[in-house]
Amino acid sequence: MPVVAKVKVQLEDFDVQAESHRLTSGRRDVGALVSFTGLCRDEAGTLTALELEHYPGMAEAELSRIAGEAIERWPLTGLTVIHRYGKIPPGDNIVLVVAASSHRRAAFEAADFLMDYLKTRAPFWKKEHLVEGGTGAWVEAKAGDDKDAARWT
Amino acid sequence: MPVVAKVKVQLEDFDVQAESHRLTSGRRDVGALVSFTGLCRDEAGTLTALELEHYPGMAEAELSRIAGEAIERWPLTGLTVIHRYGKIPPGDNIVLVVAASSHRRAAFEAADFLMDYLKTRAPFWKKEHLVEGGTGAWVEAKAGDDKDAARWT
Amino acid sequence: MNIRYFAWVRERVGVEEETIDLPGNVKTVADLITHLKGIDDYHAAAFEEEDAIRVALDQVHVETDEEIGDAREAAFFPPMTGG
Amino acid sequence: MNIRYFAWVRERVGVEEETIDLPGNVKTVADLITHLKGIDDYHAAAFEEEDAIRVALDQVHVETDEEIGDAREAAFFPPMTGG
Repeated sequence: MPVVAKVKVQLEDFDVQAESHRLTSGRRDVGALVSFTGLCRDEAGTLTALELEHYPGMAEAELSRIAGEAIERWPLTGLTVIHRYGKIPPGDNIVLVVAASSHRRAAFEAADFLMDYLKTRAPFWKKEHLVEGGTGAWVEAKAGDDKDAARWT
Repeated sequence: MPVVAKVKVQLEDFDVQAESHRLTSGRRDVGALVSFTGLCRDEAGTLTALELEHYPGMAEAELSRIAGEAIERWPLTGLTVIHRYGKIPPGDNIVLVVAASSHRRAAFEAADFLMDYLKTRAPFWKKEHLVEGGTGAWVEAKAGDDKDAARWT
Repeated sequence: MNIRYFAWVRERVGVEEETIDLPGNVKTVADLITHLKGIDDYHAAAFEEEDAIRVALDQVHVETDEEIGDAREAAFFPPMTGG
Repeated sequence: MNIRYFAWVRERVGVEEETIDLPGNVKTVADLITHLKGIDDYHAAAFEEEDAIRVALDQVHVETDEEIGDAREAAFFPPMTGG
């Protein structure tokens, strides 16, 4: 049976445990589960939050396209991608990828690929909200992100 | 402050959620959390369980050495390794690695490295318990595991 | 045609979304950008750093030499920073 | 010296652990294996495929050319299959 990824774009937090359980429960063919959680980071202590703007419709569509490509490239038994939008304070979750497979290499590579592609292709943008004085700058894309994505081509 | 890995060798199951939470809770410097869960797999439907034998003392020591090497090689903010022993039925958890870092590449690579090294260096051995008739063969090491481990040297 | 803007492109243009009539000489995304820049100073400022703008037609990434064809929606935005 | 066996090496030898006195000519792990093989048929069978045996001295992996030195415990086992 072909694997269909679960893709969600949502305001509320996600439950890593529940999402992992959904991909393994009642199965005997999952040998490896890799989950990636991306969190809002603020080492300098200058942020009250990152505000994530997204392109409704295209965000879901593009994440589904990337997830579909992962499913074509690796023998996965399950795949889940959840990306939040809205105001997210430091320490809170932003994005979740869970990849399940019989073998660990496939699960690792699929999750890694998904994050690299998501970074450069999924229509989300981060704006800083500052401790001192309202909104700050839009977070700039990093050249390293394009390089990371290019590893898979 | 230098990061010290949490390493456990235990009979009981682990709680991925609790272990993840321990590495992120109350912090603002964790941008990426990668968790790997290895499960008992049985696609053929011939197993009642895998029995994991280990070398008490050396298992903990060797996992700590591998975890220490990961901490030296990647800028991690936290690292947890838990390996179970005893009889583990298909679908149940065997091993957990959780790597936290400011950046996703470090978290992915450290978790991947840890699993590769653990497979070839941590003193655990799997024996099959069969649906039809008692104990079966010892699981054989795969040449691919040595190849995977050699990627990091 | 429905035009959408996101992030700082949206802030510079000053609207999230607008509907425009495409003149007959607008065939490609690049033509559309040239047309949009002529609307007013806000649009001109938004598209000033043209290399920094990404485009989607009907919610699929395209390059600026893409023909607009039957697309009903074009979106303009900076390089993405999700994840 | 304390000797420990794991997995199928343990099953073939028939004990998990034993204490042996090292003869003076046993300097390296390879010497120790030769000595152990001479104990009885079970030990001989356990070490038959010598290339398939891994060794730890005081809970640290070593090669068979390693000097035993002051090590108090040697362990013999097949390639590991954890994870």
